Amino acid sequence: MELIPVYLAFILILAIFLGFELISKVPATLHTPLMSGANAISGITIVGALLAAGAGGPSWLATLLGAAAVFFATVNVVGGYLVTDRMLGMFKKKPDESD
Amino acid sequence: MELIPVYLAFILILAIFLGFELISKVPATLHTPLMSGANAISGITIVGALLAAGAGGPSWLATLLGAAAVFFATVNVVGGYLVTDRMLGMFKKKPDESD
Amino acid sequence: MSSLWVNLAYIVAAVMFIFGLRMLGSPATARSGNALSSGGMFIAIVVTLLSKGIVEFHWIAIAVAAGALVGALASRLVAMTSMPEMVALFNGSGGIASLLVGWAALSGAHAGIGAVTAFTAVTVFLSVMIGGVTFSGSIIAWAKLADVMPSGAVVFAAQRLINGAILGGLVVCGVFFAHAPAPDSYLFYGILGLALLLGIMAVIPIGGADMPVVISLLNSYSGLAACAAGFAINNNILIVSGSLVGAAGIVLTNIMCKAMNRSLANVLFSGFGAVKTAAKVEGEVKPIVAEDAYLILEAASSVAFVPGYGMAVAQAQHVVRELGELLEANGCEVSYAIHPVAGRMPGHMNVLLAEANVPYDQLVEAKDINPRMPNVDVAVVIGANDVVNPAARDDEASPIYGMPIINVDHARTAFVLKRSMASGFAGVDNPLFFGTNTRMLFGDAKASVSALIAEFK
Amino acid sequence: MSSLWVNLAYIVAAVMFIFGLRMLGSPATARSGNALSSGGMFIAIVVTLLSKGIVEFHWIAIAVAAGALVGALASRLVAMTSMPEMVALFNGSGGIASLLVGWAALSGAHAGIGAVTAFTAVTVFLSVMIGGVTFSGSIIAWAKLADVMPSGAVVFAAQRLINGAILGGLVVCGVFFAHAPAPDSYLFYGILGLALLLGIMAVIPIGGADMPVVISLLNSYSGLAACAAGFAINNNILIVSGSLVGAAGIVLTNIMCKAMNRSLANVLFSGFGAVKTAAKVEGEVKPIVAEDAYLILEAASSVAFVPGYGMAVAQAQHVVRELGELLEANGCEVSYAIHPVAGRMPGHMNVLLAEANVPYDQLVEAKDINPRMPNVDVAVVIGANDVVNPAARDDEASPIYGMPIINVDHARTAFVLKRSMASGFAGVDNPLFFGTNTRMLFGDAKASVSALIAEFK
Ligand SMILES: NC(=O)c1ccc[n+]([C@@H]2O[C@H](COP(=O)([O-])OP(=O)(O)OC[C@H]3O[C@@H](n4cnc5c(N)ncnc54)[C@H](OP(=O)(O)O)[C@@H]3O)[C@@H](O)[C@H]2O)c1
Ligand SMILES: NC(=O)c1ccc[n+]([C@@H]2O[C@H](COP(=O)([O-])OP(=O)(O)OC[C@H]3O[C@@H](n4cnc5c(N)ncnc54)[C@H](OP(=O)(O)O)[C@@H]3O)[C@@H](O)[C@H]2O)c1
Repeated sequence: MELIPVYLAFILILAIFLGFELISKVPATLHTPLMSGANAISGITIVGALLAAGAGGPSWLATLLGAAAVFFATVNVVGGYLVTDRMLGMFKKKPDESD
Repeated sequence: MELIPVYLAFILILAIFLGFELISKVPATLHTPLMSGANAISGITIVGALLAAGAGGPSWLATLLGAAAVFFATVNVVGGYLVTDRMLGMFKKKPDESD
Repeated sequence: MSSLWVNLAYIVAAVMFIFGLRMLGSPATARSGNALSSGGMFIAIVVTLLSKGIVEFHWIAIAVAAGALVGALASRLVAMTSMPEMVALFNGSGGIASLLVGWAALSGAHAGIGAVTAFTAVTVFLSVMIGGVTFSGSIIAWAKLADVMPSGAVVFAAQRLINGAILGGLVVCGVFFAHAPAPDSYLFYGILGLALLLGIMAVIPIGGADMPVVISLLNSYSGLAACAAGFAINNNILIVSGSLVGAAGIVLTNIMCKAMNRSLANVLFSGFGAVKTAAKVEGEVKPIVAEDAYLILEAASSVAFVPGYGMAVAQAQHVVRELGELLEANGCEVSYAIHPVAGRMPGHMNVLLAEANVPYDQLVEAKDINPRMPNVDVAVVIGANDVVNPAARDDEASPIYGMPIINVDHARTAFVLKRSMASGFAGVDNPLFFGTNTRMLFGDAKASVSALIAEFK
Repeated sequence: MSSLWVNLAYIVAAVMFIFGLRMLGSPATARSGNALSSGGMFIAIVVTLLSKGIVEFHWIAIAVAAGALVGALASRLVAMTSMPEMVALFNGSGGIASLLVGWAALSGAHAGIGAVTAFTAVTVFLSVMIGGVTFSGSIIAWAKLADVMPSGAVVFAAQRLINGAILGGLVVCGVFFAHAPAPDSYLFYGILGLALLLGIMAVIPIGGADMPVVISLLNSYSGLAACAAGFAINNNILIVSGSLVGAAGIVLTNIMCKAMNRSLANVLFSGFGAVKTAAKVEGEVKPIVAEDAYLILEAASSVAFVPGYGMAVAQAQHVVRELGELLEANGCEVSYAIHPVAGRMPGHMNVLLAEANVPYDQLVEAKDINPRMPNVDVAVVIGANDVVNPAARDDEASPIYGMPIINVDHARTAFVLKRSMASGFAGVDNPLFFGTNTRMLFGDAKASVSALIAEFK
């Protein structure tokens, strides 16, 4: 049990390195959608928010805070992915001469 | 406790992805040293070997097997790093005109 | 679902995020990458809802429905030119969500177990602090970008001293809090308040045009906040995704700073743009009218458009594309030279031109177009200023000296479309406007380009 | 040391491996990267020794001393041309070490707890199986490379059937073993034996020149074996490093297969090189002697050396560098065109030329030299064959059709230095030798180059 934070730390470090490698490859063209796409991923706090809001524990405050967190995280997730998709939908290759 | 394999699996997956990203960036020039350098890292089994050899548990077989594993892993580690170093020591930029 | 299965599903979600980010690396796969990443998010949400931890769905349903509605509407209605503001706001929601999760974890743990461990306390502290700074900082960034508050840098005496004191106060509160964690303690409210204050104070001294850097950095923080929340509730997927986002934000921040040739410290602390430098350029300005500009363009065999922030302001991207097509039909070779920090966000111009259906293989990066510039007949600068300022290349005394630029002054002729002789974001004069090959086409960019199109027809 | 500290130190070691691999990405930092990575290994070993788990140092000391001695001697004494063999052997030691760790974990757990869990049994099975295949496969690869056994592909009827049966037997044994794991069961010995057998059987049908692909794949397996061992003993650092190595091996394998335009399945199962194809090329061969070759080289203003496996065999790298320098002193522009699969290992030529002190910025990749080839006065092919075979480009019927080559037939003149008209590894005839611009300089590469040098002096 005492070791769980260590496992988490390992995961943290590996993910950070992986993030660096992945992002440094993205070309400048895509930096705005990348920014909003990454922002949407940061909405993953919704998982924590759901767990807090749905725990149904003795603390009504926790439930309330959790529900508020769910609301904000959902805005971030839904808005972030949709806006990124909208931007990316505009990126097109030169259409074929045929059309 | 039941979750420890899950943490390990997370670590595994992240490390694999990270490995892919890191290695695909290495230029062809360095592929031979890369191969032997990676090979040296695979000698990390020495850690497992040490734990097996030094446990001093009730099984003399485990100790013996562990000691043999330590021997082979050490060959891999020491030989791998030294040979990689030797190769890399030969890579030189064009020397300045001054010498 | 048992927590083993939940966690295995989290691994799948994490892999989908990773592949999604990878696929964002090329315009051809980026959209499916984003879809994949949203699929990962969907999986993560669904398995969390199915997990044993969740017994009450009442509040969740309401909150999710409301949040999804707000998010969807906002993302549909926003104009492409207001992307930076939108991202700032989304970022702020992410920040406050982390703050609330930390807070909820604290009161939940307190009510449930009675005593909160020091480890939980530290992670709660981190997620509240980082979440709070991200939230209030993003709100200020949004306000500056949307001109709700003056977009200039607000600098005053002892500013850094005060910010240092706030940060110090936060740390002190954090240490005491870790020793006696309780959700209703004054210490906790102190942390909450100080974190929000720090976010505000840290962003007001930064000029409006540096906001993209700030947003990207805050985005990185919101990832770190998610990480901290993940440690607080022992959750892998929060940690993995949070670190991916954290790293992404830092890489982007770094890229922007490099493209402006400034250090991150300079962006964050210098109050750049607050003080105008005195260096004035003298010379003769040669204006041109649309009719004459048309004659030159009509005869040109290669034209490079250089868009900047003014194109976004004027919303001129559609007419620019139209003009580009007319020129191509006229047998002219057309390219779009994109500077990495043109506009107010990294890749801002790319998004606008993509919106206007300019194929992305016609866009050229600064370092690729510069060697070809001497062979370009006409470089048409559309509302760009700092990114084409030769002083950045030639004048060591200039505050933007060292920033790589697009060398439009090396083209045979340069047209500059802007409304006045006003300077750009950096507040420095632009010798380009006085160059012998330069012609100024004054007026709103959209109006000027439309006038050129009218000539062609 | 408590296991918390040990694990934190493992994180440090993992970070050092990661940075080390990153730094291997550029020749300028590669050597320090390797040193960093070895530092990580050192830390991992030391903290393991200090951990509570280790109480007996007797055997460890002996084994480490012996292993270090063998490893150090081997690495100092091996000739650069025998690198592939060396790597194969080291790889084999890594494999058998994993096998032994799995075995030891099994008997240790058995003796300690009495009953072994199914999870441990599965991971033990994996580490023994993968370790065994890696070990015996590497030994065969070494034997083929070192010509201890015939290097050709050994193909016989029902080969795949037999290999499939062995693999099936392994899986069956594994399943039963997981249900009743015990170190002294026949099942375990069965697994051991079958794994070793599988390694042998899988590698004998592969031709000698495909060994680098095999070694790289086995290297990847040795990483996976370390991973499996890590799961068996719950150890993070084994898992992280094992996966890094596993990924590295697969990436390299993939790069080699692409450079040969063959699929991995084709390399592993086709017995390539065992059957010579009949396609014969007819034509006139124009030999040349060193004196005449000297006159042409003396007049050339640009020369490209194209080394291949023959340069390694002849150990001609030093004289080649000397000739290059003489040409440069003569005012000629000299470059070295390196094909990715020239020689018998990826990057083989780079290592040899580096040994001979050729600066790495003079080395040019195939795709960069090809467009310049028509302006090259003389292309000097030194013991290369397949990698300069125009049939790969032009003749759809050729077994190597589609493999990218260096277009020496596009150079103004091509000299081919080899001992005979024999074909290269792929066993196909080379139309280059009959080209109108081609001159054959027969003889051992080292002798021929030395003769040219003698002319220059
Ligand atoms: N993109 C990023 O990620 C980023 C991040 C941080 C900082 N920045 C900074 O932002 C600046 C970007 O440079 P830039 O060249 O794109 O923009 P800029 O230097 O800010 O100049 C924009 C120009 O557009 C003109 N303009 C404004 N509205 C217009 C309209 N409706 N029609 C025509 N012209 C109009 C303005 O002149 P008039 O008022 O005379 O019309 C102004 O000179 C750089 O200094 C960069 O360092 C960018
Ligand atoms: N590099 C890798 O990673 C890798 C991996 C897998 C497979 N392969 C395969 O290996 C082959 C490599 O091509 P390659 O062009 O480098 O070599 P090659 O096609 O094997 O040809 C080598 C040539 O060198 C000549 N040679 C041998 N000893 C010599 C000596 N002492 N002096 C002068 N010449 C000598 C031989 O001709 P004589 O006998 O007439 O002298 C032979 O034709 C390719 O088919 C590739 O697919 C490479």
